[in-house]
Amino acid sequence: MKALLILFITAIVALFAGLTHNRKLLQPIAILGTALALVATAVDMMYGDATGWNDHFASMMQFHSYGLAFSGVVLVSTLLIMGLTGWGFRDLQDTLGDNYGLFLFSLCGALCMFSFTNLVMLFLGIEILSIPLYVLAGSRRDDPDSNEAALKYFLMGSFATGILLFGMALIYGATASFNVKDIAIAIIDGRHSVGMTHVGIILILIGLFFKIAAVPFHFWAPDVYTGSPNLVTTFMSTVVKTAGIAAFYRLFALGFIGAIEFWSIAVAGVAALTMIVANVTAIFQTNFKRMMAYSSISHAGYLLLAILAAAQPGSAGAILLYTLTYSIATICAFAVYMLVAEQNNDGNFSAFNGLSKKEPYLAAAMAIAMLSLAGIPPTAGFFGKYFLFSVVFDKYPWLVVLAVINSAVSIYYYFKVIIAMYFSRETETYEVSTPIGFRLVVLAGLGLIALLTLIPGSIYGLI
Amino acid sequence: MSLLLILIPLIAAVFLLVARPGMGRQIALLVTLANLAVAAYAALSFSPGGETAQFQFSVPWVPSAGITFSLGMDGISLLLVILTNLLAPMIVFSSFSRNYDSESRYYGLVLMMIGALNGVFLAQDGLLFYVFYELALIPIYFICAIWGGQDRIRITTKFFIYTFIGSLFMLLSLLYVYLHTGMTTTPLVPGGNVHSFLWSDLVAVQLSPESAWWVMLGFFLAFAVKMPVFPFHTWQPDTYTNAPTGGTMLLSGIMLKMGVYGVIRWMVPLAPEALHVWSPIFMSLAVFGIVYASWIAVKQTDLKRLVAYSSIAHVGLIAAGVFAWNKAGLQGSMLQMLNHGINVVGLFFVGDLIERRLGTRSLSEMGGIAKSAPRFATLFMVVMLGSVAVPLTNGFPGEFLLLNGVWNYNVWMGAAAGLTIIFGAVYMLRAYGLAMFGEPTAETANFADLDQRELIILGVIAALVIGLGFFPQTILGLTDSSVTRILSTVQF
Amino acid sequence: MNTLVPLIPFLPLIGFLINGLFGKNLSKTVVGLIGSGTLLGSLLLTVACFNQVGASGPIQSTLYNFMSVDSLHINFGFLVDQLSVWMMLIITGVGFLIHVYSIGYMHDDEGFYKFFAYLNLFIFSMLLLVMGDSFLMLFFGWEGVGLCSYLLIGFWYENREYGKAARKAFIMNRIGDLGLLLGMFLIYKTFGSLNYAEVFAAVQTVRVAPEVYTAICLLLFIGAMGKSAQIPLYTWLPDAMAGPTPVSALIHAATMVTAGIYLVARCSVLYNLSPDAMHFVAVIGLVTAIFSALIGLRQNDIKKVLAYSTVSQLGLMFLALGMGAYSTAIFHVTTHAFFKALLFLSAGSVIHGMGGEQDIRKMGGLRKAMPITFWVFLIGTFAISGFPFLAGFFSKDEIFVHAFAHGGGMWWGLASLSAVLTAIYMCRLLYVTFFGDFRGTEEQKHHLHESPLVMTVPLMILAFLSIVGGFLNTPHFMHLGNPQWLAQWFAGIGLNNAPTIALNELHLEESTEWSLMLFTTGLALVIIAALYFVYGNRKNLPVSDEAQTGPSKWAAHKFYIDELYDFLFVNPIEKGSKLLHYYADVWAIDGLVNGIGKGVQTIGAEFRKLQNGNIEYYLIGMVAGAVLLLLTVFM
Amino acid sequence: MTLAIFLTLAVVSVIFALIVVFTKNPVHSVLFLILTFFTIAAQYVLLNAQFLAIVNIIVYAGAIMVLFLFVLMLLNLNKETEPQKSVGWKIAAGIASGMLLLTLVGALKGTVQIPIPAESNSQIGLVKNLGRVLFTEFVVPFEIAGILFLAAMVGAVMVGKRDLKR
Amino acid sequence: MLEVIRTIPIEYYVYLSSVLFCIGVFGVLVRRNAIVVLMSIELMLNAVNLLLAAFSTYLSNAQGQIMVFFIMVVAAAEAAVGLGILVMIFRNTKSTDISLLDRLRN
Repeated sequence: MKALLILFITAIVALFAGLTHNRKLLQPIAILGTALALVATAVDMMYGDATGWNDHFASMMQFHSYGLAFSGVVLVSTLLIMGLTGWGFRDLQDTLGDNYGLFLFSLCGALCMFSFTNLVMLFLGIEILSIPLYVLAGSRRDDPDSNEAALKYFLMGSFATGILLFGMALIYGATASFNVKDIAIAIIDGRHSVGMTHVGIILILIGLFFKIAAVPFHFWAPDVYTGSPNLVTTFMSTVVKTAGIAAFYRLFALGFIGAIEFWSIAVAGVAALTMIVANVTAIFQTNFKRMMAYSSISHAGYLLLAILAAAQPGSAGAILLYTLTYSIATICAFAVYMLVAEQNNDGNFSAFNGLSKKEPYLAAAMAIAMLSLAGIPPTAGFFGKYFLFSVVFDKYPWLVVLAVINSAVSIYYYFKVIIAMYFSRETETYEVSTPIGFRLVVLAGLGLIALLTLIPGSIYGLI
Repeated sequence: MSLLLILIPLIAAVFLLVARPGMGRQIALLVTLANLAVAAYAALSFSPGGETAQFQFSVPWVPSAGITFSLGMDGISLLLVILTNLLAPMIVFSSFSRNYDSESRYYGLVLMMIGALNGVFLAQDGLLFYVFYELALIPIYFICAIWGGQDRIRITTKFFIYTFIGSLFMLLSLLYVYLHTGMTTTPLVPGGNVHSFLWSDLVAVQLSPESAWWVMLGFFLAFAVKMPVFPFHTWQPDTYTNAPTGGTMLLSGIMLKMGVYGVIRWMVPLAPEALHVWSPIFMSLAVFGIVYASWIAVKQTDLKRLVAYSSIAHVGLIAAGVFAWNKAGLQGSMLQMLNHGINVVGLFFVGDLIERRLGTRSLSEMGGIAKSAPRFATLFMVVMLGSVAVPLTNGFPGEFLLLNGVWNYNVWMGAAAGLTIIFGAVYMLRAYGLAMFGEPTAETANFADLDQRELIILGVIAALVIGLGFFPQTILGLTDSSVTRILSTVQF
Repeated sequence: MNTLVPLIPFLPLIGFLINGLFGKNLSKTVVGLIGSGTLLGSLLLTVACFNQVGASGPIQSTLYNFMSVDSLHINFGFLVDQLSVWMMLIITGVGFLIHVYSIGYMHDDEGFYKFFAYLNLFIFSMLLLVMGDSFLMLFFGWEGVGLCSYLLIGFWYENREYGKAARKAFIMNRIGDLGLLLGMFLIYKTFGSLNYAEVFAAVQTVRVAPEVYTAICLLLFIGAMGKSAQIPLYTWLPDAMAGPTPVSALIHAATMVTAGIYLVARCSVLYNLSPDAMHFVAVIGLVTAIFSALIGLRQNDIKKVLAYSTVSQLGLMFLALGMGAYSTAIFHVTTHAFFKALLFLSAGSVIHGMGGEQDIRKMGGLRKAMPITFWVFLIGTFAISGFPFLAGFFSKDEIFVHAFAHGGGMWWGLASLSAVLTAIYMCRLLYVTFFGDFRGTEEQKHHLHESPLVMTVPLMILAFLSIVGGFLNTPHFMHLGNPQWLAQWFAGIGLNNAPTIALNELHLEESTEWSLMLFTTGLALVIIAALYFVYGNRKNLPVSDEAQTGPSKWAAHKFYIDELYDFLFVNPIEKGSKLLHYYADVWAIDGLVNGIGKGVQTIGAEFRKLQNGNIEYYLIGMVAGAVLLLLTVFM
Repeated sequence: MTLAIFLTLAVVSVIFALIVVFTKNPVHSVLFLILTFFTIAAQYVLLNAQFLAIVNIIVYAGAIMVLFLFVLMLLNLNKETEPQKSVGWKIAAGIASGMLLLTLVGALKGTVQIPIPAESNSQIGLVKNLGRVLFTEFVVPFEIAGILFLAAMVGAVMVGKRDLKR
Repeated sequence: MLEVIRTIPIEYYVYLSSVLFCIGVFGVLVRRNAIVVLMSIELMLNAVNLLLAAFSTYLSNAQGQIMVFFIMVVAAAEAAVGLGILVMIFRNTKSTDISLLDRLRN
């Protein structure tokens, strides 16, 4: 809760600072706020009571290791992203304050989604997360791509919200409560009307599938990712993804665990479909951002495996480690991409040609990020994948085999970037200048990846 | 000690990659020599009869999942460590002859590879093994794709994905066995009791026959692609031909031994229950591959490609010897892994040397080199004889034991595998004849004889070829007891 | 003594190392001295061994443990018994003479030092072959001599044809070697060891089905076929004449090709247990003897004729072995070593004199130009043709007697037929070469000269041996010298007491033996005389190969066996290699691998179309998905 | 009696909803949507949720729909200019939503039995009660909703802003 | 005990709201004018509201009606933002026809 408040206040401060004329302060404020929130989370993590259900927030929210840990993930991601904003927002001067504000607002939504104990809070959290993003997607107001992205995201998003709500209503009708705990008890004790519960669960599933962009509810992702400003895309593919999957896991592991036999069928099917479609489609992309969009869809597919293992111990830790490594790698990749693409207006792989000669460190960072996303040892991404697979292997070996084959397929497109950077003999003529913020972010990202390679257990064992 | 073998090259690699000092090659050579020294010391202070792994080094890595950073060597590991660190200086030194652009990067990657390979052979923990196994793949991928030949990108990507898919199945198999290890309470995880990835614990697992069947299949896919065993070999000739010679040497000399080692150390001991079901299939694949590959090699005109196919045949024989899973076969494979490494490095060095001099690898454009370069001709002859397995060269004892092992497994397979000694003579002598004999052509007439460096490298290799040919027991003695122990993990 | 035994093979090895490494910088005399000197050393040691063996039985000497894998213990050790010491004598003795001869013969070759290095290496391997105390040691030498013959046949490597011939020899040997290797495996599997002593001891104790013995013997015999150029693996030997003539003399006549005989004799214990194998050996030997003799009739290359005669003589030896007459075979090996070496060397001297010319149709009347050569060649010819009391006379006669005793008239007839043929082509060779008048070019006539002493002295020594060699083992019924001396010598190690057929139990009347001998001898004399009138004068020379017709054409073309092999084996393998590469490897297997990748990409292209940018499609897709998921409720 | 009212309201609301979807003119859609909301409000009354009914009319029919109408006028889309989708597409859409309805109803049919408490207090729908619940139990979401509104406001303002560049 | 609860089975409300919901879905699928699509979504939300209200009455549990308030809140917010986006797009493309938006594809 502290983190939530800090972020909210920071957002408001940023809004007002945006109105004044010294916009230089905005980035430091945002970074400071996020950092403070991170510290607060860490403090809660270490000293807060992490025992049982406590109703400090009228059984609406509950800040325990699970929520706190994931808050940590998104806060770290946001911190890194905020490091990029200085240069990333350079041509949004007129709405700078709003941009920072909206980023922080939707971060608040994410925090709600980690710690809800009531469907109302989940619903509000999702909306608080989404509505600012609808706007941010269109924050380049004169860019038709950005506009289109915004409208597509908005229309489909609110459509999905409608379905989600119908599901929640049914669950309410079936179990006479919005409280996750009561729902869980009702389902386990069988004091509920099965049909309504099941339909409700399916409809909620659809809503959440949409949020994490799982096939066949993923159609928005590639277009929106491509159309949105790069920073927003980064935010979507890291924070939103994390929030979505974490909320998903929380709801289904706490609330609907009693009906796991029922919903695991749907989830398994969607997971398989997601992995296959996303990876196979990504092979054909020539545009880096679009490729990353499909890659993030495929990662949603992998993450769904952990949902299937919701009953197993360690599945939460697997998701945590996975989302963390995935977010960091993605942010590093996008940081390099922004520099390269925005400085020569070319988002295709060919833009990276010969980067290893001009900017060896950026190239190395990108390469490591790609290896980590592909889950190749000993990069941190491998451990993410490993723990994910290991928790679900017992129950769904065939899904794991499928996932394994898919992650092999994914190498093909991740390596397109490496090939362009290192192996293509023809080199572009543009120059890449690297702002200090980017250097720091990339460095920090690499450091974190290295750290996670050395001690993955510390994260995995966190919850 | 075990840790040193890995850390020295890795640290040096990071230094070379990050700092990019001017004199990368000298540093690389020094590092490899240092590693060789360490390996030699290990070999000398190694007690052959000793129980289980020696020079243990073990720290918890992911205690909450029972993953340990555990190293150690028994005779088998030791042999491969010797192989790796013996070839490493030669490979580095031979690369001096070529001037690669951004060479500190090149040597950095080579060192990284060496470190990873040592890791593979020393790992006593399943996941650690897997991690090193893949880590070895990354530098070689970069080496091949950056400094490779014409069609390098397509070929190396194919090579990478192909081998990666294979090893992923190995990961699954490891995972399966891991999930069936007994829950051990570790002091590292307060109150938590976890599975364990330690080799000793994995070996202890008793699998049901059908699950063992799957586990072994997973392992086999990984190692069959790596070795490679027919029909998983098609990445190999292209890769060998396209890679820079240093890379080819690493691949053929050391890396494919990872596959054989994996079979001996991991595949069979972890899923022995399925061996008797699988081994007929594996054996027939391997034996068929021997004949198939050596037959194809008969008419190859590209020197590197020819050696590549011959290597498939030789490794096929090694694999057959291993799958036969008897003392003769295993000991033979031990010996032959070392010898094949030496010979194939020698052959590729020769090929590279000719290519540098003449600018071609096509045998049809050579001939008469023996006249203008007698020293070279002699040493090439020695290396060639080694790979034809003429007695009193290193090739023979290994091949003898391997064939004997296969024969003991099944007479007809032994006979079929024996064809390799005929085919081997056919294609090797043909290649040698086309390259060295005949009237010198305009190009070959002034073919410069070996310079100092080349003389050293080929000389050392030739010396090894002869020396090991006369005294194979020195190697066999190292591995004997370990092989017996591994054998005892399977009762037919 | 035991400590000195290893020196016998290793002295030549040292010579090889010195000549090989530093020979380039040494003067030819020094090289020659080192080459022959080391060999002389081992000759003397061998003699010493011979005495000791004669006095106090076999000598065993072990250097170190070569390798030991569970029950298989191979020592790098030597066994010097009657059989091996006898072979050693032949090898070192004849070898030494040939070395000396080569000093003169190779004098103008720039590869002089290399040549001697190779020769020494060959002697080393050959000695390993006969001295080894286990099958594996034998195999070392076995392949080593093959290698040396490869090196020496391809000695003038600028000529691609010679290179090919060398390769052919090596590969054909390898085919045999595979048989030998498998035989060794079978022996190891059956008797649990590869050491002669242990194996032959185990034969008495271990009881296995006779088929196993047959299998072992046949596999070993395949090796012998390759090495000793028996049908079907003989075609490499005539081509091997590409090498320098001393090589042909040493390797392809005197020593290496007799390794097969040695092997069979060494394994007599095993062969005695398998009559079928014995029979097979005999048949192969006899067929080879006649077949190659027929080819020899129509060859015009002086060395080719000798080569085919070698093949046929080897055939006779195997015939002897096939009848269990081991000592007879070795006896013939010995005499054959003498006179065939003599013939080759004198042929070499002829070629030397003719400046490299080998076609006998371009020669003629050489007896005036090179008298010594003529006389020694004459002796050689008569010796091989079975002229009374010369070396070949006794050894061959023994073989015929055994043929008669073993197989009866038919065998005897065929065997002596081969002898007749031998006499025919040898005399033809002699007369066409040395009689009539010169048919070469002018400057050849010019260049024509007798060879230097360093070459002729060894010739004379060999000639002397070819004359007296026969008295080593005179038939018991004509009581001259020390009858059956050699046979008794070998009886010391149990050769020649094969249960099936052996000289001692041979129930032939002395009169029969006399008549047999007289018949063959008479035949030989008649032929020698008759041939003089056919070829002695300048008329009816051998016509050119093209002009020949009918059977003789076939003979001249070696019955097209090479072509047959090309058609049956070489071409299919080479074609198959190409096809396999392009269709099986590149097209099928690799195509499949790439095809999978392509397939995935195509699917990707299809999926890509779903993402057509049109939001209604997306929405309807979502609804469809929702419906599908809702259907799970009904499950 | 109540059943009759319910059914008529239901039928009417469905008809209005269909008109909303089918009428070509956006303005008509808005108006009929408002009517639909009224029928739904009536349903609330029937359900004894009077406050909800009021709010529904005020917020939806009043605020939101007016906003829609306002935007329509602003962009003057108020004539029948909206291009229609092809018939085939309409059929496809109909089938899709029809399937959805079928599956929904089919899945829910017969399974809907909810734990109706023996004595239900009819007061829950009244402001007093709702207020208490909202400000005790649901105070956190109530506050959080503030963030939502603020975000929405800022967002709307931001997208509405004219670019300085122009 | 309200007579609604006595006379009208809860199924009826479920069916009614399902029908309305699906009509809304149909509208979303079939209309090309973004504003009308948005209205159809509002219709869907209202269907949900109706359902919640019904449940809350039948369960005599206020949470449902509270939820309705929050849904209204969100609906309002979405409407505001959505219309804002529409206006922005209309400013650029002079159209609110969603079928014309396919710059981003594949």
